[in-house]
Amino acid sequence: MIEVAQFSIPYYQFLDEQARAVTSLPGFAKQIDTLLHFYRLMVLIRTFDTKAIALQRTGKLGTYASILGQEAVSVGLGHAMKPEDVLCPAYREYGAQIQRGVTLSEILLYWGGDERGNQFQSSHDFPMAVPIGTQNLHAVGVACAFKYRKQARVAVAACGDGATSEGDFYEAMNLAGVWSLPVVFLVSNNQWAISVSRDHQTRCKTLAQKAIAAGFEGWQVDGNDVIAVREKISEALEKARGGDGPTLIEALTYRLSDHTTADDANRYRSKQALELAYAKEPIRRLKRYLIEQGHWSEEKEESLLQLCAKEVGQAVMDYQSVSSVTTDVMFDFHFEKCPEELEEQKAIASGNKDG
Amino acid sequence: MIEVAQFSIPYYQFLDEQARAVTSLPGFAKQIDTLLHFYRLMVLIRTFDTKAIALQRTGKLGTYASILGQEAVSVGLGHAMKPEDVLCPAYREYGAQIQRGVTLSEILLYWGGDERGNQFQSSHDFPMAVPIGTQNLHAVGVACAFKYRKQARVAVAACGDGATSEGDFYEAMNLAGVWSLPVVFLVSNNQWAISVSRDHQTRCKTLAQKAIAAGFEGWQVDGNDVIAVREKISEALEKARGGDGPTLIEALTYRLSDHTTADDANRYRSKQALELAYAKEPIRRLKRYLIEQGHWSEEKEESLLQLCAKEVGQAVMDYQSVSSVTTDVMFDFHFEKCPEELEEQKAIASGNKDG
Amino acid sequence: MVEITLVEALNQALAYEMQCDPNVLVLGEDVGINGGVFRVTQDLLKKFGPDRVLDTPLAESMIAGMCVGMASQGLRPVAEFQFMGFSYPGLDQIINHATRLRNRTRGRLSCPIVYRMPYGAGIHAPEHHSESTEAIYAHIPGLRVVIPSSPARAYGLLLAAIRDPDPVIFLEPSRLYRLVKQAVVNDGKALPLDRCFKLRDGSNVTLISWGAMLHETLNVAKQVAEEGIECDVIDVATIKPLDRLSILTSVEKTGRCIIIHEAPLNCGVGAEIAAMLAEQGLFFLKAPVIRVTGYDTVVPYFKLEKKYLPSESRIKQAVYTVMES
Amino acid sequence: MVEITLVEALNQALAYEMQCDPNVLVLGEDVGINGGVFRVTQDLLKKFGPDRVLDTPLAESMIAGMCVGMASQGLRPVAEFQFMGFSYPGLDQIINHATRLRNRTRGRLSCPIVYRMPYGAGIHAPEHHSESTEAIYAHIPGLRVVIPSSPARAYGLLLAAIRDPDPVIFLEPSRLYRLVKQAVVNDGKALPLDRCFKLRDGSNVTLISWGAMLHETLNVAKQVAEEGIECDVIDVATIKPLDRLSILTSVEKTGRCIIIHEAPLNCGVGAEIAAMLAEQGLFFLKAPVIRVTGYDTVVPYFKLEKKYLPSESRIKQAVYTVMES
Ligand SMILES: Cc1ncc(C[n+]2csc(CCOP(=O)(O)OP(=O)(O)O)c2C)c(N)n1
Ligand SMILES: Cc1ncc(C[n+]2csc(CCOP(=O)(O)OP(=O)(O)O)c2C)c(N)n1
Ligand SMILES: [Mg+2]
Ligand SMILES: [Mg+2]
Repeated sequence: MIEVAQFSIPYYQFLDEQARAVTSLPGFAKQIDTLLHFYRLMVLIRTFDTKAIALQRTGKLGTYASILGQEAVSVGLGHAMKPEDVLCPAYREYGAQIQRGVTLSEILLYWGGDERGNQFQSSHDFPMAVPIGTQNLHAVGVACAFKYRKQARVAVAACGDGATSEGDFYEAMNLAGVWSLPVVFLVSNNQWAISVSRDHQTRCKTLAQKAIAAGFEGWQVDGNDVIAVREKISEALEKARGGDGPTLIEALTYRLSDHTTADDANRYRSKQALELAYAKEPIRRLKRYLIEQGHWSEEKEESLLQLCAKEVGQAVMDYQSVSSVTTDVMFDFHFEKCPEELEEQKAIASGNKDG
Repeated sequence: MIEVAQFSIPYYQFLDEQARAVTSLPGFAKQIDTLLHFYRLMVLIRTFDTKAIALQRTGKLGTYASILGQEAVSVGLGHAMKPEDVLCPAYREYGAQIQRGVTLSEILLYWGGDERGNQFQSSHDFPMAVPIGTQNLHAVGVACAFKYRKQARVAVAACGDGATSEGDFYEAMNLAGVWSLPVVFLVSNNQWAISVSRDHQTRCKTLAQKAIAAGFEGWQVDGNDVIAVREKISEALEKARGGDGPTLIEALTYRLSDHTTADDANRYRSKQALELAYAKEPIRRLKRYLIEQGHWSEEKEESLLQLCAKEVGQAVMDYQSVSSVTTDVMFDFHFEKCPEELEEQKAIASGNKDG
Repeated sequence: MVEITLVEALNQALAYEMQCDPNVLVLGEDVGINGGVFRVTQDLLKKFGPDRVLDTPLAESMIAGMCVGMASQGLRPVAEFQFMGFSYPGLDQIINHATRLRNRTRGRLSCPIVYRMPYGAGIHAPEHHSESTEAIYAHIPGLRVVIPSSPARAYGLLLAAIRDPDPVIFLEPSRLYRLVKQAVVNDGKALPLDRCFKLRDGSNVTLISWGAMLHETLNVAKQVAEEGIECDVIDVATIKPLDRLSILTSVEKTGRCIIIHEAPLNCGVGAEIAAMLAEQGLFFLKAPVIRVTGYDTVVPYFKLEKKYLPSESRIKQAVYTVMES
Repeated sequence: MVEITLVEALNQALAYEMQCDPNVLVLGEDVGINGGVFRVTQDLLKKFGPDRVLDTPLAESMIAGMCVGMASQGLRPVAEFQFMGFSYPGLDQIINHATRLRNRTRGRLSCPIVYRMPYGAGIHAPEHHSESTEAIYAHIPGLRVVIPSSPARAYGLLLAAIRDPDPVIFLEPSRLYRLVKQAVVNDGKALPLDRCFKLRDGSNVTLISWGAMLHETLNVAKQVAEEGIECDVIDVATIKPLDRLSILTSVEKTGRCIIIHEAPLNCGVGAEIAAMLAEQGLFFLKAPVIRVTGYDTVVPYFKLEKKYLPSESRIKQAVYTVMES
């Protein structure tokens, strides 16, 4: 027997659970403004999240998927990407989306059952993908286009731990590997796929090692450490941009909420597991670091919360004051040019008074 | 950065290209009768293969997929499996199939466009799977049944290098890993998927490493060394049988023929590559070893070839003397109980004189 | 007797058959500890243990394909796709293997599998949770396609589906899961998989539907009855194989036929029924057949989904139209 | 002018459009150095290089899904599935994304994709190489489904498909690939994607078909003409959206309609056409519509495949039957 190949999976963390720097921080993290920016974004997202759940509970929004606990992954991702890059997200990347031009009210519109939530007035990204794992293939397709046109742009596919069981995930990685495409695969491993825990999803020690099946690097990062997330995603993006191919990043985090508002995690998740996870959550960690560094205070917190509430309040107002739609929109966007038969059906729909 | 996981891929070979034992042989290989048995089977399969191609060329068989060059993998596999195990093969495992009760004439019937080729008078295995990679999922399903019933049986999925790009391959491995199923995945890496070379299929250094994505071991073996194939598959089978879960085995071999009789490999494969591959092929290697050990001679070869020709000739006769079929069989096996509408169609078909 | 919902009826049928037949296994995403996202498999894990109620990883082709392997060994897997809109990755294994294994092996191996899935619009869910693509399944040779529309039929048809020796697609109208309650005897009696159910008798018009749309269809039948128009209402239930005789008999009587389904019009199952009438019932027809269906668009996000579903007024209008011919 | 086969016509159309539009890319399994297993993409790699002619790894969901990503960036991928029977793993990406991206984003992103694939029986191939599941595609909202039946139509329709701003399923009857040759002007002129083609004029019976079955259909039309029965023969060509007007006009004239397709009967595209006649042409019909189709079984292995395909005698018998009404 001889060994013909060796692999290893690295793990990256800068701020540990006690908000201690376990290694010297990357350049951007030494600029306190950047960290404050991250903090504000995470708090904004959490404020938004709470509000969205409240809207759902009071019948003003449909099913909603909370991002509670995963703010660092999403904010770090959004900050690392360049505007010209393209994001193909699942449905829990609000932190990235809002940095890329998607508005909070668009996100509400989406969960409010209105396609205009995907119209994105100021983003060229893909809308959220609901069929799990499918967006990974869109990202490699986008990356093909970048490569073909010799553009220094990168596509990012973001998915969950559950998505790593879908064939599309592997097929996408395999293509990205063999064609050395400018793409980054980000797995937000929040430990759950609805009621199925990470350990029932796969026997892998890490999800990062799934990249080995596609012949490129997989890294694990502490997904509750926004610095680690931002740093390693940036590195992967620049690697891809420079023509050195794809990377898979597994961000270890935890879904502190129910799967969606239609779910009740108490059926399958222990209180204890939740408590342990809360101890590691990203906002508290960064706050502690900022306070310890002398850059944050409860006063500042107070005024930030007020600002966030105001911004979210405005988004809710925008959402609720959106113009009403007629049945025509069911037909108008299916094809560039609506076929005759659809025109007829459009007339039927608009003449139909009940329903 | 810390390393959180390490992996390596072993490679196994006993007889090298020059038929030299590079390490001490496993027990079974010290019994010369076993090696002679392998040799005879490989020569039989090659004789059959040549004949099948001739039948196709003369219009007596449909498209046929040659096993030329891959005899060792298939013969080693068939020998390693126990009768109670279940094989879910692709379409290039004649060497295993004939050891498991499938007759040469059934294989001809299959390629002759007759479903009776899958009826298997004396095998309970799956028929050949044409949609690439799909049989991997059947094998894990079979393995689930074994596990549920606490039977000491193993399912084997055999596929090609091209199949490792299909989602089904990964989905099957992932399930086998997480449920620790009694299954062995065998990839006959013959370096080609029709015209797409191994290196255009994936960027992986080895295909064996794809098992890392599913959290279990992957081994590479010299697929032209029947001893290595037989030994490592046995080991994987016994591991699975003992409850220690799945293994992926990549057997390195070479497709010396066209993809099928419908293909012309000269369009995409260099003569030089073919020559190099011929130098490593399995039959010549084992023959040389047997001769050097004093157990084979050209005389014996001569009589073996005659025996094989006879056996294949008989199979061809059986194939050609099979009873003719009526259109009824198009309907009779679709459901256990044929629905009314199909009964009507059956009557139409049998009344239809042309076509 | 207690009245139960369609969800509960399905749950009872599953529990009944698992109790009787150790070869019956339930598998899918979240079917175990969570009891399924709609709770159809609630408590089965507790009752039958993790060997028989299997929470799978998230992969639909895998779910579809592993059933083929299981079934080939004589198990009777009942698999759940979480929503019809997520069943498509499983189509390849269903079309190319589950439906063919018996035929391909001339009867040696077979696939007694039930693929269950919620389907249909009207529950205010996100995209992909409102599909009605039963026509795709109905076109595939070797499948049975069954759709219950009441708790009692759900119970009896699911039992029949599990006991059937061949693959069955079992579509559960999610809109009906908790809409109506009905007394159901938990006696293990199956219903036939090749018969329509007559839900109302009338001599003027035949209304044909299945699944959740029977709700609106029956409402319209009631309403027009007050105006003196009597409808035969047929729940097709098993859309493949189609019980052509029941349909033809009814249309022979009424001379008028309206088919109602929420799936898109083009190449929907309604087309097959109308085509069958054009072939075998042409001379009974006093009026053109009318299909009242979903539009040839994807189901819109939920703000408009009610506008997508065939409305009672569209159905009623169709009744008036055929009555005028 | 040289006469060319259907394969060559497709190859010319691809080359023409790749020449004109740098956004057009060809991808699939073995489309590069091998030129496709049927040689439809022959020499394109040589002419346009590996950046534009992409040999993909073996994964159909990947092929389907990466096209969505490419197209969203303004490329116009023309993807090949090696056979229709291997296209099913791509269905999820096609149904859930390719057909929806434009609608979902209210027009912001779109999918000008062509998914090409050989289809149909009759070439003596192994299992899965003889599929005709066009009805599945035709049922999916947001798709166009196109089937050429001659070299000239293959050329013009493929150009139209590539230029179409939305996803098109382009089905190539493998039985016709080399069956007939025809003079085709390589002038880049596209044919319309929403019109039938009238292949023969007659006043007694309308024969409607598409793809390879037009071969038998035209033969029968010729044969019965000698007996004084004149057939209108329609090549539907674009089965979605259907050119209902042409069909209705013909049936209004003849009063008799036979639909011929090799796909299974149940919920085939023939059902949609017959249903449309039951709805909109009922009072023209002098005789019941007849569908002459493949059986509701999988296509048998090739020993019997000719017995599976609708035969000329079955079609002719249908003509006599409708003429008797
Ligand atoms: C193909 C598919 N199957 C099933 C579902 C139903 N479903 C929605 S979310 C989900 C779990 C996803 O888990 P994960 O990928 O870890 O993402 P998370 O929700 O944890 O962010 C499932 C099964 C789906 N949306 N798509
Ligand atoms: C799903 C699917 N896609 C495409 C094909 C057409 N096809 C037949 S064999 C083959 C290549 C298979 O390569 P590999 O897995 O390496 O097996 P090998 O033929 O080399 O034994 C392809 C693409 C198929 N049979 N199934
Ligand atoms: Mg998760
Ligand atoms: Mg190969």
